[in-house]
Amino acid sequence: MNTALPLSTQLINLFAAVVLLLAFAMLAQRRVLPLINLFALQGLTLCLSTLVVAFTTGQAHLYGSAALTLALKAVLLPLILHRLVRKLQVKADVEGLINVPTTMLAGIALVIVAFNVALPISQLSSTISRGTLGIALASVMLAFLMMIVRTKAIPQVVGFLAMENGLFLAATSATYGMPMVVELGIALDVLIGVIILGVFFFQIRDQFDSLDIRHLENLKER
Amino acid sequence: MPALLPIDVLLIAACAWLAIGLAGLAAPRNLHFISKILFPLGAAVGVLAGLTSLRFLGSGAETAVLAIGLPDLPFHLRLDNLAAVFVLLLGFAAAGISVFAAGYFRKGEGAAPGLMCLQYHFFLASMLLVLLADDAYAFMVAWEGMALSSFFLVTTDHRHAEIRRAGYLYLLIAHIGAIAILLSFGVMTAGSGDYSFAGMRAQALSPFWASAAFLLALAGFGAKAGLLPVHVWLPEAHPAAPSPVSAMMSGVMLKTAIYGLLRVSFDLLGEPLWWWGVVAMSVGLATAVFGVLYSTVQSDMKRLLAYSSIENIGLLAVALGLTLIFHAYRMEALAALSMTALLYHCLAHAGFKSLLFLCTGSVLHATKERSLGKLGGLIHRMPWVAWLALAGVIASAGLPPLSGFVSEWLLLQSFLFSPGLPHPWLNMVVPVAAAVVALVAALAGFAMVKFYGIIFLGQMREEALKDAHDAGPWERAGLLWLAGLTLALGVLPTAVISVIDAATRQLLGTGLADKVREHGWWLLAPISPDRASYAPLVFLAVIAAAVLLGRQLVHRLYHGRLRRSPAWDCGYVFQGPRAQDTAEGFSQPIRRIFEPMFRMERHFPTIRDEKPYYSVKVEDHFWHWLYLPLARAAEWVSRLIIRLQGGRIAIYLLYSFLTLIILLLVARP
Amino acid sequence: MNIFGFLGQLFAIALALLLAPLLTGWVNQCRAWLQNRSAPPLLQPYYMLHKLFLKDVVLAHGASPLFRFAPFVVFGCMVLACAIIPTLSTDLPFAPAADTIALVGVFGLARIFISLAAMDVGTAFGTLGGRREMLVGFLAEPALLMVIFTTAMISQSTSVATIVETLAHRDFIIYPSLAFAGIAFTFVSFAENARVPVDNPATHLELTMIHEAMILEYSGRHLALIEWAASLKLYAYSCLGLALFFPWGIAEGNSVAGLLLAIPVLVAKLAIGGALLAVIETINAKVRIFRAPEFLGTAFLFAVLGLLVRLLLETQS
Amino acid sequence: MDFFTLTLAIPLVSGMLLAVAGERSWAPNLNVIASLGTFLASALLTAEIVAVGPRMVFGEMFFIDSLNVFLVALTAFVGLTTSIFSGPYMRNEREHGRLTAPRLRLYKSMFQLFMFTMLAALTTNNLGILWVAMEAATLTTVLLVSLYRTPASLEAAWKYFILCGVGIAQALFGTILLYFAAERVLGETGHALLWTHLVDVKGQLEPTIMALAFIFLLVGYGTKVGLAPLHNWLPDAHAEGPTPVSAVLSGLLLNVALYAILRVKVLADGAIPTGFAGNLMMGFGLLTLVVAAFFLSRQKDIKRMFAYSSIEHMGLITFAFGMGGAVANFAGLLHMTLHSLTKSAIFFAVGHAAQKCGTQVMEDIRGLIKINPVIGWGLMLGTLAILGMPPFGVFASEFMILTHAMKHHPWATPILLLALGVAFAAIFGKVQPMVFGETHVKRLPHAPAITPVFVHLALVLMLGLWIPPYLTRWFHEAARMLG
Repeated sequence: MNTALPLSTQLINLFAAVVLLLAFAMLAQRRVLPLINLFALQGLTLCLSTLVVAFTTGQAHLYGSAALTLALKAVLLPLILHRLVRKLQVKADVEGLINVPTTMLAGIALVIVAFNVALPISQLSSTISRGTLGIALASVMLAFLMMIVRTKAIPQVVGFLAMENGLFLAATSATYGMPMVVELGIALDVLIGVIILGVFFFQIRDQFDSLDIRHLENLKER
Repeated sequence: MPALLPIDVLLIAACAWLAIGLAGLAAPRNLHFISKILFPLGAAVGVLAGLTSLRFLGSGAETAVLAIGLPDLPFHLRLDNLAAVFVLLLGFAAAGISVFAAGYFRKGEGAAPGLMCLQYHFFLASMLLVLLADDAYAFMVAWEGMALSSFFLVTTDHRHAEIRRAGYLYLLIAHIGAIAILLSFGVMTAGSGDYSFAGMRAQALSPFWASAAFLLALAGFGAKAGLLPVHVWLPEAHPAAPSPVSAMMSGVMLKTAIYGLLRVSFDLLGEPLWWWGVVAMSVGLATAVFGVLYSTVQSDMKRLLAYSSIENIGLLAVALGLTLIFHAYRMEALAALSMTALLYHCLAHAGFKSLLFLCTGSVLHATKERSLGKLGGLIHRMPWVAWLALAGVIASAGLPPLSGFVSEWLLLQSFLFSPGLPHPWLNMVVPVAAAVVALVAALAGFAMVKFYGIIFLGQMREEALKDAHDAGPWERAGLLWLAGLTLALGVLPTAVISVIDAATRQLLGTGLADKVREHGWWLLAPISPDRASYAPLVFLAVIAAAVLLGRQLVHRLYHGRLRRSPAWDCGYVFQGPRAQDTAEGFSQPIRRIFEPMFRMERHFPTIRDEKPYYSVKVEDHFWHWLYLPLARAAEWVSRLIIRLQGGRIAIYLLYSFLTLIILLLVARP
Repeated sequence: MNIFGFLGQLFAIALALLLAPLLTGWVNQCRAWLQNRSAPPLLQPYYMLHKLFLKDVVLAHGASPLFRFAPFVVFGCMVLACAIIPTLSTDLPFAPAADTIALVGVFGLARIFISLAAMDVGTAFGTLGGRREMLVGFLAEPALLMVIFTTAMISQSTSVATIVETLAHRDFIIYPSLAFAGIAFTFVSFAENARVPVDNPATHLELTMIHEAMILEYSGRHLALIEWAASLKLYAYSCLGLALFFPWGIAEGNSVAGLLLAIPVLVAKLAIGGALLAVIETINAKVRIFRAPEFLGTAFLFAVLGLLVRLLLETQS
Repeated sequence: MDFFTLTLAIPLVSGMLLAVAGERSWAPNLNVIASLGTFLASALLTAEIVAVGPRMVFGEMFFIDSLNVFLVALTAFVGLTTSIFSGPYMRNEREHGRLTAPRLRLYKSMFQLFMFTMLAALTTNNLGILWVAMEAATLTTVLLVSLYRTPASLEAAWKYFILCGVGIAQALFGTILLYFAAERVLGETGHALLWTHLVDVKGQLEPTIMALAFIFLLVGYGTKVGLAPLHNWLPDAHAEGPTPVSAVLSGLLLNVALYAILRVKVLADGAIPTGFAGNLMMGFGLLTLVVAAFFLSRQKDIKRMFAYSSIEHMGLITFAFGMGGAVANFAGLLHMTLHSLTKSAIFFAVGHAAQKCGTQVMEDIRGLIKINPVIGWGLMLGTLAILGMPPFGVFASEFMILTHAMKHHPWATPILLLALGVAFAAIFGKVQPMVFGETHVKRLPHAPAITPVFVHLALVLMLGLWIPPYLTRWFHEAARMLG
């Protein structure tokens, strides 16, 4: 397409690209606290992107979504995670199962897959942000990959939450967001989920003296 | 009030059995009530069922539909002549066995008597329902109910690990067989969705699917009957079960499998193909030879009988195969002959095998011993059981003038016609199969001599046997009833054939009865007296006359003096019980001649042994050739598959991830 | 069944009872001659039976009623067998009672009883004899049945009388299958009658005995009956063989003339048969017990060959 | 107040009440009474629906139709029996010192909330809310799985949480795609996630998007159903959680997850007429069945084994629904019902057995029939029922599934046969020595509540011989709706 895109679309695409970039950054990040910060940054970008969409299309409930995203994903969850890290005295570095370059290569392959899968759908979409659906799917998959390769509990949870971010991006990009009641429900679930996870971290640390999930490999078939 | 139809009476009988069983559960510990009231009542119901089917035989089919079952498939019941023959068998055998059981169960043995009573009568009722069922669902429910109740009966004495193992093996094979039967029914519906037997009859299957249905049925029913190679449960389950249950299983339950095969191959499938008969016959021959060989080398009396049951089932399958071959070539008169042999053998085997199993029950009760190596000389202590067992032994060895011989005679007669088959291979090979049947019959004699001689004759191999007591009145009554049936089946073949002929006519369109009745009630001449004839009564009379006359003459002309002294034995000094052949010793010639057929572990004494001993253990090749490899293969696969559950969460996530990606890439609408 | 036929039947039985020991005596005599021994008198078996009947029965302590009952049953079985095998005439009222297959059954019944009786006292040799007898029995029976199948297929009947009528009184046809069957039958009858390659009627060497081992404990009239039954069995087998393979001379009806003619023919045939038996017994050695399966296996093979020859060559017409 | 509101309100309110006051002496009774109330309300609701037909509640937020009404009743019923069972069971656990009072409070409260989430998931008309309720069901049970706070239970709960969380995230993506597809047809009316509206326009939904959406939803909810190879959380969670939780997880949660898939399948089938969704489900079903069957043969832990058996049956049900058509759907629904009843009965019996013997290791459990014949027979009959032995009802549904497969997909029958045979050999071979044989074990402080086991088994038996006509009608209606 050679025709110049409107500014809003360009902005949205830019933010989407930033989200993807941040997803890669999280995949590569070895330390816990920067990882959480990256996550917060991703939430912020998401919020900005949603704001742009809301502003451009005039969908009122998207402002609500944006606010919710900001509050939950950029502020509340990172704060909780920070507190947890401090309280649990997690060691700073994060070990991966596979080394970072390999992970990145796999990530690139995933992006290609995601773009191709999303292509037929985004062509059907009429929203201004339709091009970002592929990016949303890619960031979901990258978050998934991150969950697979991380061996510590907290990064795994961050991956889980990043996945939620990708889903949110998908929702805004494809359909201008879900109905409000659903959004609220999802947000509530995520929040409760993180709280329960927090409880879990303490229980796990009490039992294993560590948050390394490689301790959690005893239940298996022999 | 309209008169009760036979099918109604039979339904009432089934309900009565269930009610009797439940009544037993109401007072589970009251042995007297259960054994002296409920079991005889059950026997009476059995007689009722037998008489009803006797009255019914020869009339047209009756049907009934019950209000239970699947929503679109209520239980269809149907009483026709084929079913009636087997109901007759069930009712009369059950009568004898129940009466015996009334005297058999004691306090403190295995499960609570009430529970036994429930399981036993549930077993009877489900067998009756198997015979009456007229749709796939009702049949399967009754069939599996039969398996289940007999499984619980087999594991009555579940404290022993080997009994539990036997029960497990039994139920497993029964269940897999049941699935095969279910699939066979599935094929026979041919996609019409009509699971009633009437619906299956209406289908015209292509030869491929008909063959599939037949083979599935052969496998499924064969698993229940104990055909090779799915026979392995049988020699385990029969010894494990209490004797009346073994008698019921061997005498009646195995026949329900034969019934099922007949129902499928002659009634539901329509026209058979000739090679089905060849398959059935080959399997049957292999089974018969295998069964009889293993029965001769057993040293546990109930295992011996169990293998002998396998042999008889093999013979039944041979008869089935022969009938199928004749029927496929539309030689209906000959098919009727071998079909009669088949049905006759079902009845005969039900009589004599139940009788023998019950006798082992009495022996077991009197001696607490199942191993042949520890029995002997019981004819002195248990004359009733011993003499009645002799009838069973002679019938089981297929000797005149008792029941087993009639069916074997009929079978051999039908074999004699096989050269007339229009197929160039069959007419050569099938007659030779008759030789195998003869070998089986002769070997059965060997096994039976061993069984009887070692248990009842000779010197007592253990001191404790001196305290053995004869069977009680209930047990005697049961044994007498079955021995009477065996005798009646032996000497009144014409009458019996007239009764069962209705079933033959139903399946083949022609029967033997008219021809048989032509020559008087005492002479059995299925084709013509010139061709072949057998008159067991004359036979018996001549022998009896010779015996009596001989005795009288000798006593009259000479004298009847008699005195006792120690045995001579060529002047051999040591004449203790251990000088006799052991059970293993008796079968040594068989083991030696048929060595490749057995898997033997032998230990020979050497000169350096401090305590020299000889031992031999005979095992089934099939375990090592078929079952263990199968079990190992399953274990190998499961060892492979459980790696899926390696405990590492990252790997689990990876599965999920890969599943998603693969589906996204591959799955297209 | 007319009275005349009945009388003829009784006569045949009586003849069998009389002739059977004589046949045994004749075989023994021939054998003695062939072996350069001085022969016992021809009537020796009768003296023997008489002597045994006179003697007291000495019964072992452990013997059960079955032990005393068995000799009579065995004897009765043999009488029945002799009654249904056509010796003089094919018109036997008892013949429909049992065809050839039933005849095999009769022999089986006798065998089972004598084996059980052998096991009854519970001695080492008794059980040994019992199991060996059953061993020989189960090997011989299929072969015998195959022989019978061959002849039955020729005559379309298993009734002995019909077989004889077909073979003797219709058009003379050469049946190659019968040659095979005949050889097989000879083998089988040697084994069944405790004759030399398989058993030795004269031996009392413990470990080689079969038949003798079984009857060690018998004495007096019981022994006499068993011996008599044994000669009857030999007689029955001989007559069966003659009836199946050399049926000529057996009367078809019950005319007195026919019967009178049949007796000398029968006696002559038996005499020749007995002499041949003695010859074969003399020129052969007794084989080890576990060679018996080979011997009888050969018999079975011949019988099956006979059957196949019958199916292949003789059913073309 | 209408029965529907009651059905949802009672567990929600009582759950909150128990969260604050769960340590009082009347708390266990409240748990039972609340469950009873829920069950009664749902039964009356059912009666009402039978009388007047499907209806909407709260605008179009909730709806009751022939498919979910019987699942609601079933859920409430199993919830009731489980709460009855858990009374003495939990008391025994407490006396053994394995649980403390605060944890019991957590248990009761979470149990009721779990019931609420499931009932909400079943009755909601909004596929988004369905997703929220499913996630909430995970959240309420995850703490129940780790109730014992043992290393193993924590590990199980962690895996449960992460795997189901990830799975459900994929389901959300699927839901978004579905919404996207729907919006193109229905416009931005806010009805685009309402199933009743979607089903009216299912033929117009874009097939490409629907295919992708269905894949995401199948993988997502399939994780909760326990389809192989997404099942890995299931045996761990079942084995390590308290037995009442295993019973409801196995008997109810799996059903609800499958229910969610079914709702979506109806839409996917409407959009893609090639049978795409059905084929996928059949594939997953067969794979699950086979994998679970082979897993079964190497189990040592009794609860783990029955967890795999649940996977196996879920595979079978998925296969049945995958085949589609009136008979297979009917059989699938029947099998769902029967599996719930039977499996929860088995878990009740297993719970008592394990408590009596003080172990879940099967080799150490012996002679149950001696210790307590009722438990022994309960376990034996339950096992036979779940293995598809007539006259128990599971056989009826397996009969229909097998014969239907024989008719329409004969290639699948050998696989089914193999799996069922292997499963039978494995389960029965392990249960038999536990029930029978000798033992020396002492009695428990509190008598077990064994009535639920036999009530369930009696129902299963009845359904094998006679299915009440109104139930048949329901199933038929639901099967027709599923297409």
